[in-house]
Amino acid sequence: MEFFNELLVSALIVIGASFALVGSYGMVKLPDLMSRLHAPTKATTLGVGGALVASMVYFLALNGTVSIHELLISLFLFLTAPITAHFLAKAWMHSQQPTDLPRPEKHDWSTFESTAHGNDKD
Amino acid sequence: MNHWIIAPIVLPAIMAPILLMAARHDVVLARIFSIASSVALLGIALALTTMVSDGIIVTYALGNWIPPFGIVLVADRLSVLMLLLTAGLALAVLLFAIDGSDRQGRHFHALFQFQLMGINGAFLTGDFFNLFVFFEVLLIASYGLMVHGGGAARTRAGVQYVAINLVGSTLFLIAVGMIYSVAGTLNMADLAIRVPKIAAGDQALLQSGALLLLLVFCIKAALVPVHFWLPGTYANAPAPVAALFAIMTKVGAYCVIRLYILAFGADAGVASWLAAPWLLPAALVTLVLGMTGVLAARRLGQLASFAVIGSMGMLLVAIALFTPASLSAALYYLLHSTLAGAVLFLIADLVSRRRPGQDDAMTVAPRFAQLSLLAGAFFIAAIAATGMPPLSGFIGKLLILDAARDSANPALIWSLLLLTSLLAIIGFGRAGSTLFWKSTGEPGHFPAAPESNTLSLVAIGLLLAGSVGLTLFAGPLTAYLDATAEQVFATRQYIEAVLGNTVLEGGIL
Amino acid sequence: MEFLLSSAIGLLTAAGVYLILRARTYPVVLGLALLSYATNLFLFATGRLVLDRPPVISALANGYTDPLPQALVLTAIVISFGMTAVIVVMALRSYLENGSDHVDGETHSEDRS
Amino acid sequence: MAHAHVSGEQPSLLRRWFPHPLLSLALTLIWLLLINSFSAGGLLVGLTLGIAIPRMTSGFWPDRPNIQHYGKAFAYVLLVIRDIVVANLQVAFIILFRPLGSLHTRWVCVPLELTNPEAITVLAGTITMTPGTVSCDLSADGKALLVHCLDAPDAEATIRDMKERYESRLKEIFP
Amino acid sequence: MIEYAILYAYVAISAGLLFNLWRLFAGPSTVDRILAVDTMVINIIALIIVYGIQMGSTIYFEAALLLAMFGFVSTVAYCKFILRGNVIE
Amino acid sequence: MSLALIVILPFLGAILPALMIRAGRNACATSTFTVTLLAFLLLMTHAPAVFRGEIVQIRWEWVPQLGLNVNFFLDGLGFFFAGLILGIGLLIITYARFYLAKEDPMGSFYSYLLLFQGAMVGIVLSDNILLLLIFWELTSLSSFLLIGYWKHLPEGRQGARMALTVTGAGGLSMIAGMLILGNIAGSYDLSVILQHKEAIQASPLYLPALLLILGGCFTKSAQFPFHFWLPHAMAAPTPVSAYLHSATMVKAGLFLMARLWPVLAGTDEWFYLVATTGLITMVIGAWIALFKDDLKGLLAFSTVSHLGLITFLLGLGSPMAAVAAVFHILNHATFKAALFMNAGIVDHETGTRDIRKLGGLMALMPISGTLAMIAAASMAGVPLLNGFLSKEMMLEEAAHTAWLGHDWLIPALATLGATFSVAYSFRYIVHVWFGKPAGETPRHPHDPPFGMWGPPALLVVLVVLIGLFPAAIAGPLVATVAGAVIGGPLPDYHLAIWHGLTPALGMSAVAVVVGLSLLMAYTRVRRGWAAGPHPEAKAIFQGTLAAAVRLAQFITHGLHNGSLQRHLAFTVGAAVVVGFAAFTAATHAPGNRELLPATPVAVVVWSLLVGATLAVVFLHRQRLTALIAIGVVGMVVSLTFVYLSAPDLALTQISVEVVTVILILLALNFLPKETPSESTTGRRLRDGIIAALAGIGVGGAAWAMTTRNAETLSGYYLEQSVPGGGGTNVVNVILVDFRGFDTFGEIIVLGIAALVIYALLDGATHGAVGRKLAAWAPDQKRAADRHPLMLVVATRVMLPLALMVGAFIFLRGHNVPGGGFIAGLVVAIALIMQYMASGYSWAAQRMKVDYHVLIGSGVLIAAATGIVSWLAEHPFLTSTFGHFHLPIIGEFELASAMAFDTGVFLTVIGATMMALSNLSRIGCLAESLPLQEAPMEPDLRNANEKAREH
Ligand code: NA
Ligand code: NA
Repeated sequence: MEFFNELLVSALIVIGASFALVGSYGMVKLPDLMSRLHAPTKATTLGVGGALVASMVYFLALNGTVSIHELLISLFLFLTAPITAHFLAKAWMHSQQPTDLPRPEKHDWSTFESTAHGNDKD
Repeated sequence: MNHWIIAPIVLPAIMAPILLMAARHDVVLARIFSIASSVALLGIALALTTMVSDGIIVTYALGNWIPPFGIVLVADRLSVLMLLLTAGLALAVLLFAIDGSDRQGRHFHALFQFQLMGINGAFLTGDFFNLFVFFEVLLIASYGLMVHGGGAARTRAGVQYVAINLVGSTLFLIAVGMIYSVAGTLNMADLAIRVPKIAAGDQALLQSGALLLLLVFCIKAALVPVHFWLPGTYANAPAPVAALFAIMTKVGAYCVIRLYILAFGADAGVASWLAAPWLLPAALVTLVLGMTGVLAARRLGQLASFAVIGSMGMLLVAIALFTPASLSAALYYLLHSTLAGAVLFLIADLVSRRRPGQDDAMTVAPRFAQLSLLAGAFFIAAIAATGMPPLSGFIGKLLILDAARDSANPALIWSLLLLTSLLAIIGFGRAGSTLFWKSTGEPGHFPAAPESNTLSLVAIGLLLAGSVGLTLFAGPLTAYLDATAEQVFATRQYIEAVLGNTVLEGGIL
Repeated sequence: MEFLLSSAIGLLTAAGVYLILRARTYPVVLGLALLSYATNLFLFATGRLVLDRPPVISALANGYTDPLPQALVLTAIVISFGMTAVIVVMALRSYLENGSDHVDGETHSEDRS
Repeated sequence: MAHAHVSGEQPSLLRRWFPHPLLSLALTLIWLLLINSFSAGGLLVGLTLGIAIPRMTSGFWPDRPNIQHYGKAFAYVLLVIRDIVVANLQVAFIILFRPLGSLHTRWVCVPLELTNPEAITVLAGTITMTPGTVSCDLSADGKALLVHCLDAPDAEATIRDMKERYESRLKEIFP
Repeated sequence: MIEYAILYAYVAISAGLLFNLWRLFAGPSTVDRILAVDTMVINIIALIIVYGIQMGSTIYFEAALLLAMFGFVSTVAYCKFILRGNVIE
Repeated sequence: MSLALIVILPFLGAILPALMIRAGRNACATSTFTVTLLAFLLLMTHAPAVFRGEIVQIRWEWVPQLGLNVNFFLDGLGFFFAGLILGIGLLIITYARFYLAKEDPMGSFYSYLLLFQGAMVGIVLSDNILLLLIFWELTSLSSFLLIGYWKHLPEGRQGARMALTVTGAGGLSMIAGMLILGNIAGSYDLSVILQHKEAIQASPLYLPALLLILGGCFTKSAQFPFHFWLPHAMAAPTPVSAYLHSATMVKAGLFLMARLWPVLAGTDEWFYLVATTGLITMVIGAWIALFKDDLKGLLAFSTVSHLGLITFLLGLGSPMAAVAAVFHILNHATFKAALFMNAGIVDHETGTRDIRKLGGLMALMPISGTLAMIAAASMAGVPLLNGFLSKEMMLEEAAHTAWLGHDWLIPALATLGATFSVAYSFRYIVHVWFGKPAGETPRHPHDPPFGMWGPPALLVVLVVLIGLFPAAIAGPLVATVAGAVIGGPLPDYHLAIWHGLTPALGMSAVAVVVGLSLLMAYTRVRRGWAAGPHPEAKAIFQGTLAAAVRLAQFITHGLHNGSLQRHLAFTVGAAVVVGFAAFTAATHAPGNRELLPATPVAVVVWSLLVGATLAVVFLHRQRLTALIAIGVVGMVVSLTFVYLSAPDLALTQISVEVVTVILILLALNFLPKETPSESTTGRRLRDGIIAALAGIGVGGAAWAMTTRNAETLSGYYLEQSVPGGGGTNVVNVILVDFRGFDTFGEIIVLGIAALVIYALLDGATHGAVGRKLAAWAPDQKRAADRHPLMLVVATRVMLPLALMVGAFIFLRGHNVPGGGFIAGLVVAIALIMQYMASGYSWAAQRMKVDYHVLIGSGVLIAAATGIVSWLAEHPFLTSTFGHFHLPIIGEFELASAMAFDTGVFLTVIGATMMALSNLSRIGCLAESLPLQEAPMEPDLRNANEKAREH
């Protein structure tokens, strides 16, 4: 049982760390920002996820209690990672003004067209 | 348990939030609270003065934790004297401020109370990290007061003031770290008994830490070459704030007195009188540069600023001699120069307000309202500031000259002291002659004084009266200051008061 | 480890000092921020470097690091946070008032010292 | 802190104290897990916070949606976790072994049927967390989602996949 | 066995951090740099968790928790700055 | 008592004229006169005692530690001078009443005059040389006011400042001299000092003391080369000139030399310094006087010359010469004061004082002319007048004095001086009163009212009477005074007109003959004089002063150029110098602590820090990038804290980072986004060197301390934390308990920071800045959506979670990492996220809390926690805690430190929110952004509702 626990924890740690590495490597390897955006937001999410699960299992085995902190961390990461990616993409779109974007039917993308009431100064 | 000692800290610390919450929108109420608090502070300071006047040192262990583990407040003659000076100055300055300048921005009174809290804390604490905290309290409040009312020049000077002081704070922490790393304590009295026992191999860290800390205090005390912040700050700060700042430089001086006699004084072994060889030359240069600035000044505010620098040089010369007599003289001069410096800024402000467009520039301009009155006030203030008889500046100067007699290089000190006095006399003469005499011949009139300023004049009068008082009661005062200086030099008494009388024999550690 | 930390403190100090000597308020603010990292680490280091012995009393612990410097650093962090906030806003106000973020408030200038 | 942002008729006492009973329950649970122990005292504190925090923050979430089918929601979560694991493997493979030139990197525009902001957010989040896709922007009318695909040889298939796999499920969960 | 896994994790995450650092320097756009820092935060969270496992202590987890919460806030703030100049409007 | 009253009366009385002027000019003058008269009469009551040779004394302690006491004594010398001062004062007061014009402010004139009078009396009656110094300087100050009385005239102001500068400088020199003298004698009391002649003259400090004291005397008494200020002081109203510059102030120097004569005189040093100076002054003063066309200029230089004469006599050091000096002081006072008043009359009547414009006035103003003739003749040394007598005595002394072995030198020079003296004195008579009228004078002259000519007449009567009956009239006085000066037995002398055919008579005769010939050949002599160089003292003085001011300005403004870069360079440079110097000066041994190994992870993390730091430095011009890089530094620092057993610090650092970043970004919105490149390479190099040294210093210190062991107080905290503080997290217990007072200060700092920020930003919303702000245009393009939907939704979900975490961190802080500060930041950031997502206005509407109140109550709660301890007779912030057991809930702990931490918590939230929300308010004001009702873009709620409506 103990060996199984150790094995599981080790495997999870190794998997998590590997994904972390791959994510960061992708960030170096991929050619443009939008492609690079895929690497870390996914790989690192699982990377941390792996480590967190490893930690939960480890402390469950060690203390016999479920550690909630890890779950909370995962919760926050899952909540925030898409928003982060979304904002990075928007910031990139705004600063690069790409011309090859597909256009939705009636309106442009929110980054370029406002639906808010009132006008900004610029 | 005597809680009066902490009252000078707690009272303004409570008054400020009350001002924030209750009197934020009602300036009259705020003024009443603020004045009431300052009067109470003065009362408390007087009560404390009588408490310590028989030579006992009263300590206050915060949180009931025995020193050196908890923070301790120490009220001795010296710290209480500083409290008294602060309270008196604050009251006069506040009177001046409530004549209108407190309304030029937000939160003047709350910041003012916090400022007093910080200053009082710095004077009372017996722990040098707690001293850092109070430095920060008084500094950050001073940042707010400094830019009170805003304006291009003032905010610009404000940025500089803040930047310099942040560097100072950084240095403070580094110095504290170095000292703690080898002494292992934060309590000043405890430090004093540990310093002589510190291993030879650790002395470099200890001494460079201690001297960097000295540099920090010297920044506050505007000693050359770390005085550069002062002219711009004082000349651009609102007048009552600049006047209050007269005590801030003294905080630096106080810390030098306290720490470098207690912990790095006679009993410090190889680190004995660590500060002296650095302090004295710097103080002499400061004196010369300050008074040169007085001669060079183009505005009255500038003149006052450089007079403050010069007076700090003079003060630190006396401190740097590190004898009871010189310390007594220094304390007298400290009291004097605080009042004299403060009143100059207030007068400069009244002049400036009456000469729209010219302000306090030393230019010839038509007569302005209350010229003779202000000329008279300036004349008296100038007599005090230049150290001409019969006011306190002269007695202070005599005391310092007298104390310098037995120093290593009396001829140099004497000649610099006297020559710089001449520079000051010429500078003040020039300023007064241009602003108050020349202008009477100029055709035209400035509009009458913009607002009632009875309280401002009362404030100026009070400060000048303070200088007169220092003169008249110079006898009993110097006797008291002699006793104060003796007490500061009797470091065993301080250590025993803080740590109990067993430590000197056996030691806690 | 001690060397890594000391050299890091030294580098942060040097970088901070270099930046506070620039002519615009913004680099000065950044420099002050770097300096405060340096001092916080420095003050922290007065407790010496200790691994996995946090000063939290526990039956399982096999020792504790010096808690006092940590408390001091905490105070220092908070204070430098407040100070940074003030100088940032003051720099902003000065910029709005003077129309320039030169530390001496000048609209165009070279070195002046 | 914030006061309840109440409009319309006076709500019932229960409704006022428990504007979001599920949230209160969830928070209490989280509290118990945070303190890593179960005790009456802990429960009391957790309940207090669980009641107080939603009340204090209700102003910041004026139109909190009601999830209709908790079972479907749970199933959706499991599905997404499974997809995330797969996605990570795929992307890892792409990063490590695929030559860059062979990738079909493209933008796609996913038309939306969802109108609930929370639902759209969940969908966009899901898309970002799953294989090689990142939700980049919403159209100004909220009717389309801009998605960047790392490797999508067939754009239409990708769009169809997203809509069927996630959007249709979300339509059921969020009314 | 766990020790080796942890050692591997350290090496892998460290390598990841170095890649992030490279991206921080190389840019080319500011958004790339933000992305680099954001990824760094994630890697550091992983590092802290692995460290916690190694030390057998949960005392460090709140640090990871706060990093997870606030790394996001910084990133959004940077992006919002690029998008709107005004972070809070 | 009455002795002190003589001094005090004029000071007290000085306020009278200022008050009485409202009752009219006569009342004003009368009050001044009365005060002076009173003092004079008081003095006279002591006359019998003084003439009996008694010394009247009064002693009060003032600053005994310093030896500065209010000691007065009255002997012959003091009596003589005090009588002179008060007596001539009475005449001057009378004269001035008529002299001053209607538009002159008479009140202040008399006030200043009385101040001066008091100071003078103080000098001559002081028995304490420090007290004397005070009065000495007071005469400088009050004469400054009197000379500058006509403040609209540049000559008045310049003259006043010149006098102040010269006599002030002399005063300073004298301070030093007196302090040395007192030190040698062991007392500052004159009566003691005068007993120590041997000790003083034997002291190695005798010469410095002498030089310094003479510096004071010579400047005050206008001795060469300090004589130049006196003529310019003549810009004062004539009564002032007559009083100060003939009778009193200029005699102060002489008085002091006479006063200290018993202990200082009689040495070679004294002789060569004093006698030589006096002789030169006598000759040069007389020579210049001869060519002065201004009546008062002539009299001024004449005064210089006569002061030289007296100085010369005192310098001779012989008792006989001292007697002569005393006698001449008396004589000079009488004729010179009369002449000054006379000159004033001429000026008053004719409107000019220029001798070239005057002439033949005798016919028009016979009384004044007669008085002038007699007084001037006395000045020339014409027999039967008092001036003759003392001059004879001087010449007699000169006749047998050798200078460095040359026995002809002094007699020759003395005769020369006397010759010039005759010449200018007769010029005063001949060129003004006789000859043909020189032309039109501005006014038509006639004799003035009695009030104006009466006082000089009185003096002229004295001139004649003393001249005729010296022994009877002046004899006792001179004897008494000379006795006081000499401080021993008087020499054998006779005050008489005829002493037989003495060398002095011959010299006198030569002087009269040559002097008159000089006057006859005046035009030619004058031409010769005009051809020579005439250094204009005023120009030189003012030029020197201006140069000094320029130099001072060059130094001051060059050094203090307002450059922050310079200030900081000096500050850091000083720290580097002090740090290194102190370190190398003391002993240092390398540490022997066992070091921690540097793990590869640590090296990588270290390289992150190095990389990020370098990025900040090298990319600092791209401001956003630099900020991002700083974020990395902060992260690494947090990680370092985690790694090195400081979880609390890590939590704090992480939270603080976020807030700081947001804050800086909010400010950066308005600031330029890039820093221009404006430093020269040299500058960068200099800064680089300073920076490198600072870095090496701090890093080196860190290395030195981390590599050594030390004993600290920490054991106590670890032991006491649980039993004494009730918490297992020692750092937190230190923060809220052991050193809670630090924390109290710390939250106040934070609160103040928020107030300062509020005040700064509030001030930016109105006035000129407010207008600038309103006209502000963004410098970068804007994305279209302000509140992206996904962010809004995510932050709404996160808010309750984050608050939960905040509560958790707060409650657990006493026992595990956490606490009020971190919790406060967590809550604040959670709230700020709402601001970021949904906008300032929308979020602010939902945050009805006034942050002022939050800060205020936080500080008050913390303070109250401290004060509550007072009730239990414990010091401020004494904590208490207990374990309680309640049914159902079970065992729990309550600590008062928690209440304190609540104060911390509230203050932190309040301060952070106040700072951030006010910054964002500014942004909204600048962009005039409208409030969005349901901020979320795209706004699906609205769209959905609209769709439902249709
Ligand atoms: Na960050
Ligand atoms: Na306690």
